[in-house]
Amino acid sequence: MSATNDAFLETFPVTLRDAATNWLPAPWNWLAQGLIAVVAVLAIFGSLFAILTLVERKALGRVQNRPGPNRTGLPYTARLPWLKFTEGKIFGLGQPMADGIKMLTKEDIVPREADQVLHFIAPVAMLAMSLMTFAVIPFGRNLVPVELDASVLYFFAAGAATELAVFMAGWGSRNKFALLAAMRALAQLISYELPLILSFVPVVMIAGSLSTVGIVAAQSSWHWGFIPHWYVLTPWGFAGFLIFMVSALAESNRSPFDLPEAESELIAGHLTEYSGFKYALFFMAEYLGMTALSGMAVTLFLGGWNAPLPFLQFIPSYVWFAVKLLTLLMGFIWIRATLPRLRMDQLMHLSWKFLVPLCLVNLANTTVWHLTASLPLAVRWLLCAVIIVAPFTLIGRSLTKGVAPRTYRYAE
Amino acid sequence: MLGSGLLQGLAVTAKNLVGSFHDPARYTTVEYPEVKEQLPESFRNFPFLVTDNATDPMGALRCVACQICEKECPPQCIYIEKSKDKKPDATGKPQLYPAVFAIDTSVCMSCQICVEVCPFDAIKMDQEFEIATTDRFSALLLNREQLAKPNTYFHQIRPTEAAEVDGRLTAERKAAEEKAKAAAAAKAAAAAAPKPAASAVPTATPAATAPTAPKPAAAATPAVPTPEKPAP
Amino acid sequence: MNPLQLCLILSSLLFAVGLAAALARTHAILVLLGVELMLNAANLNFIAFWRYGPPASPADGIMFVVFSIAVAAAEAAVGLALIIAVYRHQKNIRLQEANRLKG
Amino acid sequence: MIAFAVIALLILASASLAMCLRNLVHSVLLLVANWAGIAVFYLWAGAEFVAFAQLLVYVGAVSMLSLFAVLLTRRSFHDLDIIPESVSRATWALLTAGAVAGVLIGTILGSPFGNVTEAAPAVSMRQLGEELAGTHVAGLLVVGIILTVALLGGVVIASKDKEDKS
Repeated sequence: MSATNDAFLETFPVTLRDAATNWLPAPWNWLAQGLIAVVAVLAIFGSLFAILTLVERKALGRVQNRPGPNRTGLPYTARLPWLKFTEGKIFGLGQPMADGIKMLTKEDIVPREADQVLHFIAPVAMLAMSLMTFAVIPFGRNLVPVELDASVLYFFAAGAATELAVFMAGWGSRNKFALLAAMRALAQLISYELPLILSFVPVVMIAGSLSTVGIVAAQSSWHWGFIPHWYVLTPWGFAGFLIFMVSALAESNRSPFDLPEAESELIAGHLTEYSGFKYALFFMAEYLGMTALSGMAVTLFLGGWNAPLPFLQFIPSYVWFAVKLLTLLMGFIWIRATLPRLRMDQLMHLSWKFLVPLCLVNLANTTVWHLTASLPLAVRWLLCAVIIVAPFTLIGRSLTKGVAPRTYRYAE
Repeated sequence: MLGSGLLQGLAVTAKNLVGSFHDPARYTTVEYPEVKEQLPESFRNFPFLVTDNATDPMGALRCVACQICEKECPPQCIYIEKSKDKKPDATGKPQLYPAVFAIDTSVCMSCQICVEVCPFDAIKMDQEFEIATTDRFSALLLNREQLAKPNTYFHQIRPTEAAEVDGRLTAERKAAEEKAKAAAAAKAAAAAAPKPAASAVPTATPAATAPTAPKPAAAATPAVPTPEKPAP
Repeated sequence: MNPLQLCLILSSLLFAVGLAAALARTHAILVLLGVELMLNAANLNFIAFWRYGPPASPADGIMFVVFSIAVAAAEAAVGLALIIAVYRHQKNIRLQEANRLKG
Repeated sequence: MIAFAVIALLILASASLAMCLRNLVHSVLLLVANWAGIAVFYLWAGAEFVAFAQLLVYVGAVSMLSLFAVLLTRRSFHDLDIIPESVSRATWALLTAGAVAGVLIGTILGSPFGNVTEAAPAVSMRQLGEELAGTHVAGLLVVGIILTVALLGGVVIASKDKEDKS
């Protein structure tokens, strides 16, 4: 590990930052480093958001037997010789830019009766809160914008504030549909906050740390040199990871939990009265929230920036983080392409009757894991797997009781 | 177990996603302006006028301005003015022709009734669908020159029906010629033997109008279009 | 004036604001929120003493506040549930009118 | 000290404004700002854990509770504009509060606090956790029970009575 610690590529971002700021006097130096971190996060995740919208539309298209957006090119690219074959379309890479220009130039409509201040603050607060969550994610070795002792707590404290933004959007619009949908959205966000937080408590317990850096460090070794110590590879970690991802789907209002926005059923939920740039801000906040939650899942369960195998450590840590993050984001898109939207009561049942009890069982499971440290790994693993799979099957069976494929008597 | 259905669904979409890159059956989209799908033969859009001579379309319109289509058109989008003079048609017989033939495509509902009632196979349904214009009044009112399209074009868009129509027309012409020949022969015979002439003349009269006579049967054919093979 | 005093003055002002709200307003929710403010002022004091006070066990002040926040959350939950119950009963939540013991 | 002044201003201004406004939703949202300001104060004082707990509990949970309560106890948008209180009541309340504040501030200024410790006490998260699950474990359990009871109590109180048909 120490061999890779000071490899050129590994330390390159930090070296670059230090080279840019070291000539400044002491307090300014620190401030400039912070600013650089902020700008880097904004630039990288802003462009990731742009690309993600395109990738999502393309992947959804592929799943539905169509190519997705592939026309919008960028000006002058047709003149580049190595891009000539695309005829200026470059596989629709210009689409995010076109979308952005469209959003920016659209009319920004504020209802006359709306609460002007709240209507304005809501999207800004939403985006600010989802950007703030990026501050504590370790993107690579030595690449964490702010190193806090309780950074996991910070992450979820900042994330909790998005609920307020949703409320402000719904109430500030002075539209009864927006308000009702905001209430539904809040009910969803609050219900899934609980399993979200309970699902990572085992990780905090086992790692013995509330700091993301500490949690990543706790996952940075290998059993017998090839099985990584990632928490997702333990029974409780796997269950926690699944629960975390399901809750993250719900928290970021993604399909199949996109009831708050449900374009086809409720106009657009709390976004009904938003247009133009403010809508774009909400959209961006949604994607950034999804990215941040995926980043957190990578950090908590998938070993953060650690390489999966020791001999792969020559690849810089931030590349590993990016690979894992993108995999999870693709998973989000894949799920969106597959699953239909839940009904409101199913949504609530899933959280309160399934995820929360499973989280509590998982907590007990983690203590079993912790207390049986003397047993051989396989025995321990099997024991914990049984402890979590049995309630999963039982609760799942009670949840799906009486549910069967529908039979149509008259529509033969 | 709970979740197995979800996994099955995820497998289906994953197969589609991966398959769309190598399996044409899973990637059925045709990228339209560059690639155009073969239209089914029975696809129809707006009517056009069949002309037998591609070099002189106005001279060889099959339309004789009988105005049946104008009368039958449910939304009344056809407007015809008869010519004052007569022109020889494809067989050389002098016929009236439409001095003005206009179809308002903004009104036309593509019902194909004009095609079905036309006794001369002069109006057929076109397959041209890229008809968007920037002017919704004059540009959508198609006149005679815009409507006239050669018979070869008809063969191109609907080979089956065109062949059938052509076959019928030649058969009718041949029959008419034979009838006319027979009538001429009968006349000659009648001239030779004046007595039975009285019985020969009534049979000759329908023979002269032979091209129109079997129309009721012919008109039924386009109404029941030949079953199309689905486009591959 | 040392920073401890400044913090204490801040918290007493906050306490006074909460008190004034709890006394002056008749809307039950605002009264409850005034009480919340007073609780928060007390928490501010704990932290101020933990930060600037004579050194004791390093985690004591924080422990106080953690427990206090937990209890405050319970208090808010029950209080707001009570307000909803009162509203269902008398169709408004003006405290002067909530003067009957019998339903 | 500048940071402290800004934080104090944020806390006091949002609190007093919240308590004066007519519009209840605005009041609650301003109070949320106030709670966030208090969290910032904790951060400034070096109590990270408490600051995040404050954010999670107050900004995340209590604010939502209050907003739901506000929305559940009104019948139209205009119900929110609550009727102004009588002048005498407000005057007396302000006088009382002012007196309390005066007494408190006077006492604070008059008390000898001696030297303050300049360095913030260093508490690691691990230490906190060990204290919480060691020395204070009884308190932790009691808080857990209180929270559970409060949850159940809240549900019972706020749920509709069976015979109440309205």
